[in-house]
Amino acid sequence: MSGLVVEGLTVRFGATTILNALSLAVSDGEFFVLLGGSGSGKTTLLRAIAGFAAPDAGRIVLNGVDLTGLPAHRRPVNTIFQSYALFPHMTVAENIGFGLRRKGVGRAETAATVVRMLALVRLEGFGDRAVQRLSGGQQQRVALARGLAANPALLLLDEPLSALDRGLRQETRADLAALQKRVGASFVLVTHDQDEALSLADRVGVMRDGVMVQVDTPAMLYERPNCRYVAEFLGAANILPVTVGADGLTAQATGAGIVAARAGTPGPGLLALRPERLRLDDPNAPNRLTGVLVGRSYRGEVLEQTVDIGGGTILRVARSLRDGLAAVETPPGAAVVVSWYPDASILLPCS
Amino acid sequence: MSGLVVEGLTVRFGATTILNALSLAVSDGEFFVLLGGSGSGKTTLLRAIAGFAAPDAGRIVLNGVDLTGLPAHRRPVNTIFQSYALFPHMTVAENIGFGLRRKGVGRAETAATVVRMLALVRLEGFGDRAVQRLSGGQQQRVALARGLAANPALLLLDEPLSALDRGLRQETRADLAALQKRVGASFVLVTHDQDEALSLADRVGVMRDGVMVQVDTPAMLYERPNCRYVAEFLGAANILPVTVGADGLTAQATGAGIVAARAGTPGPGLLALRPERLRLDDPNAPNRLTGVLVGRSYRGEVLEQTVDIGGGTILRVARSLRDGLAAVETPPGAAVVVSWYPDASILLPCS
Amino acid sequence: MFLTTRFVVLAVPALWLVLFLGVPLAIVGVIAFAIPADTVPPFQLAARLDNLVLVLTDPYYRDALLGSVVVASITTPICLLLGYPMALGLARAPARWRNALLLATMLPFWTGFLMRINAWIGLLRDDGPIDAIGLWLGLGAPRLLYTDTALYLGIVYTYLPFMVLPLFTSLSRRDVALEEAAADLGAPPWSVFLRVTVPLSLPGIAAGCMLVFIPVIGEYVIPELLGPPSASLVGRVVWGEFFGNRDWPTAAALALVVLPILLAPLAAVRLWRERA
Amino acid sequence: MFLTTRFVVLAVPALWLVLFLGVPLAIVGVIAFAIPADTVPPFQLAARLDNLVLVLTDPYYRDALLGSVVVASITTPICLLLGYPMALGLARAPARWRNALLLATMLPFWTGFLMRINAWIGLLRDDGPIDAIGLWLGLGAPRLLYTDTALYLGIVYTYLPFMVLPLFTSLSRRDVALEEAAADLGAPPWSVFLRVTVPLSLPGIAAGCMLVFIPVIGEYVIPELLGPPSASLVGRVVWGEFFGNRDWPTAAALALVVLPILLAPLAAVRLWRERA
Repeated sequence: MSGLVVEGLTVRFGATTILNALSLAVSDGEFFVLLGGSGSGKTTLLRAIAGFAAPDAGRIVLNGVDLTGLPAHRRPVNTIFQSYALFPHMTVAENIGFGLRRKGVGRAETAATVVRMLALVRLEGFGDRAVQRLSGGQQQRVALARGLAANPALLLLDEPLSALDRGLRQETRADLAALQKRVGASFVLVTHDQDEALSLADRVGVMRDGVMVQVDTPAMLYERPNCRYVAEFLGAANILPVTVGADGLTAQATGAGIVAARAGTPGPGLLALRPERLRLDDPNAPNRLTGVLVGRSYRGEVLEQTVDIGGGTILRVARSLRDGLAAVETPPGAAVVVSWYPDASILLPCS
Repeated sequence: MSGLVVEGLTVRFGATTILNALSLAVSDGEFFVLLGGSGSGKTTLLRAIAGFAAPDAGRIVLNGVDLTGLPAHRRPVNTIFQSYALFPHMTVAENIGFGLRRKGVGRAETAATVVRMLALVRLEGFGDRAVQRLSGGQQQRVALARGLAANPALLLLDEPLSALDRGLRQETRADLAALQKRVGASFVLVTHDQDEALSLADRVGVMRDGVMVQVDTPAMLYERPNCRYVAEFLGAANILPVTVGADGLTAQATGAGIVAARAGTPGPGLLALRPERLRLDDPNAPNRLTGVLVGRSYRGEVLEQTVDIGGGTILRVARSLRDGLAAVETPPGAAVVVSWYPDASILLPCS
Repeated sequence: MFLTTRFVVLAVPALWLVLFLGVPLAIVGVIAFAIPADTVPPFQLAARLDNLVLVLTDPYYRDALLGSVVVASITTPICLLLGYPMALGLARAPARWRNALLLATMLPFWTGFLMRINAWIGLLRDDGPIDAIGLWLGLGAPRLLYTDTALYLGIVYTYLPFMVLPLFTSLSRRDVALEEAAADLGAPPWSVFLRVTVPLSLPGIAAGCMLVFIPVIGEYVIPELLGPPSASLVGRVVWGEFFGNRDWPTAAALALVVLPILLAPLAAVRLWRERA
Repeated sequence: MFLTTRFVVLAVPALWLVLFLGVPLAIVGVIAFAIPADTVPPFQLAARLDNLVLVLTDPYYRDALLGSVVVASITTPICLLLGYPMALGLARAPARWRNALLLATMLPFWTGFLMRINAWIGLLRDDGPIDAIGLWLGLGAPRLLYTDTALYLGIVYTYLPFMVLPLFTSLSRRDVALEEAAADLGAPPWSVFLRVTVPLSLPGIAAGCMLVFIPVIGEYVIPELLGPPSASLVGRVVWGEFFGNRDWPTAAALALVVLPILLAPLAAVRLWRERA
């Protein structure tokens, strides 16, 4: 089978189970993102694939070859470390050529490949520079060039953008996506940043406590999370306890009927509502809850307003400021109607 | 004069000028945020006010009292450190009471104040805990309680939320704003996070290279930045070189006429356009540029599309996904018209 | 590879400990129960307690043990009082100078121990420079050589670096923000020092005190060269029994009795750390 | 408060340096140009170069200088080869054990220097344990005491900790991610060691080599107690001139000549660091 297959991978450190019988398949040429909070085991999974964490059970297979027992230096997999881990006692070219030389590639061929890799990451002519003299963004690109130089079947990236400034991070994100399509290798990238995961990935795997919670495309994960954890981890979510009946949903706090685009299993459930899909001004939306405007938080492109709908429930409603702040007229304390369309109702199982 | 007044403050470390004749006034009870990148001098300004950085010139006056020559322990100013700097060899109560005891307040009165402060930060009953046993969020609240215990006229906060997780950070942000209104002290908070600055501040001061670039309310800063630096530091901005004529603006790249709500001084200038104020679907907006859709980046609540309008210029257009991703129909490669209303045209001086 | 690394990690220091600590200790333990004899080596293996009983009951040995504990208990706090400001001064130096300053501080202690002790003999000897200064000041010649004062001077001078080094390590790792926080909350400099700097350097203080106390208990060269002939300290007595009287079993028994004295402070510190 | 702190920061080590390095150096400098005399102290102040010329031209002194350099140049790399795996083992130990292991490693070196040298004498002496083992193995008695082998053994044994300590400091600060990156790029363990671990610990290697080389140049006790009587090393000669012949000016001149030999490697390392 082509691509990466992880089967029932378990990793323990002492008494703690870091990865718990985790399985995963990444296709050839796919950009796969592992998303999770600290302690979710995402970095350990990456290290197990690279050969730096020994699994207690399970297998790691790449393009049909079982890697599980191989030491790190024998795996056709390269890693971009979070700190980049560039060798400070070598030049840029020596760093990029390090892996090729160790694999027995000759000097001339290595030099030619280094030139090609430098062009790939737009660092032409930087070969003789000392690594420490480079900016953070340049170091990141050298790390990419070094990781890709030996043409690995799989590139592992451990939070490769986290050390960059916000502005540079967004720019580099676009470059990274383009680079992946160009070289055609599978990328597995670890991050805790949901924006990064949504904008980069072909598919995202959300991890929690050593278990894969949901694997899906960015849009499916955001619009159809399969549990409360995913709904709240990716973006903001208002959570309302509801009762699913034969004829539809009922909000437990207010008894109001709610229409959803998709049916759920009868019984208690949770309704997740994305703040940007709630409106304060739409008379046509079928789902309606009355409340009082209690607060606002300005974020420049978005104004987040909070509405108390009674029963101790506060809803967050996000309004894109596409016409500027002056276009928002509702004063705090005003009575408002929060409304939304059926396809914005996300029904989740309880807890 | 009531409040904090900083006049012509200059701080040098060796040959480097960190703060360059900086002046600033913060009113009594105001929540003021200092926003800037690393190296902008914002933390040094905070440390100079607290008494940890000796100014080479200038004055710091608080409620009419000149603090400039006073050592840190004599200033009626308290600081929340970025690392919290809680004393690890003391309990929560001893940490909170430390300042009061040093100021000669008796044991009984200190204990009573500590109980009051614990209630203020919702940590009732945590007084006897060891500081290291607390979670990050709890430590942050102990630091706040300790800083506020002696009832300072001015509280300085050095990136107080940066050590917290994203979810906790947003929650704590709301708590912090509410706390400030309750205690009524002036807060001066340093951050590099624009969202934090916009949502917390009564006013924001944007710093760069030791100089105050613009001081204004969040909405004014975002919608009427006074220079390119502020426009790009707060939120995303498309920048177009324009020529300001007697009868209006002309885009230098395409020659198209552009309408702005406010007039500028004739000559060359820069036009800043916020991505969320550009539309691809509005036939009524008077400013129109034709282009080709070249890319898209999904962020869950927002879809960012990039449009090539020719002359090497790529515009970023952000569309709020209030109806979900399915509502967006324009395919990549399509010819589109980017349009916007005159009040979305932000005219800036060159460079 | 994982097994190998772990094995090496444990094997290297373990071997080392066995070779340089375990083996000598075991030898001392065996000899302490042997019978002195005029053979080579000068003992016959046995399992009698006589040597230990003698060492614990004879006033000569008891006084030597007590004398060593007294000297160590006096010199350790003196070293602490002198070493703390030195270590703090070093730790507060700018980072790029710190190592150079540390090297410079330790350099004089580094070589020629006997040479330096001889310099002290030269300074302290009757009618030497110190006596001359005393006379010149009209205070009379203090005649310090071969007195307890000279003994204490020599020991403090020799063991000061053992105090400074761990204190410096501890103080240079201290979080300056904590001291700033204390000042920010209204604590004047002396209060910051007493309430924050000192309590947080307690591990360094404990390490430094042990590093001085333990070797001073066993010290025998300085008392010999600088101290009064009457000062019977345990290191000197062990040395004398071993090389002078060739009574190895008594020397070994004394060494064995000293061991708990050396381990007591180590155990106390460990207990105190675990409680905190 | 800022002025005070800065002042203290500079004053404490400066005073220290002047007191314990500057003053002795100045005294040595002055005496090196004086005339030997039968007075107390045994010299008359002067400004003659005779002592320096003698020390640099007389084969007795020249050979002593050369001999010391040879001994230091041989023992330093031996210490490096033995100390590196020890330091690496310590540095790779889990963080919570590391300090305890370091203490345990250094403990044997800590006290009773002369006692330990005497133990070596006991081990190496004619018909001692080592000779007995040699005979038992049928190799003949090596009779090592008072040979060059014993001299090198004693020096390596004594100075090993000076090598281990800076190597350990350097290696325990190393970035493990760099070694992982090298393995990730296909370097087998030995290649990781040679191409990443060793090059990045060069500052520690340099510091350790200096910390061994410099004091070994001045060493005089070990050659005296373990080495052959013929080994005329510079430390021993200085000691002999100073205490034996009471020829202070010649001793001081020798010490002054040794100084550039000690400073040369320091300067070389500094130069090399600045280029990098």
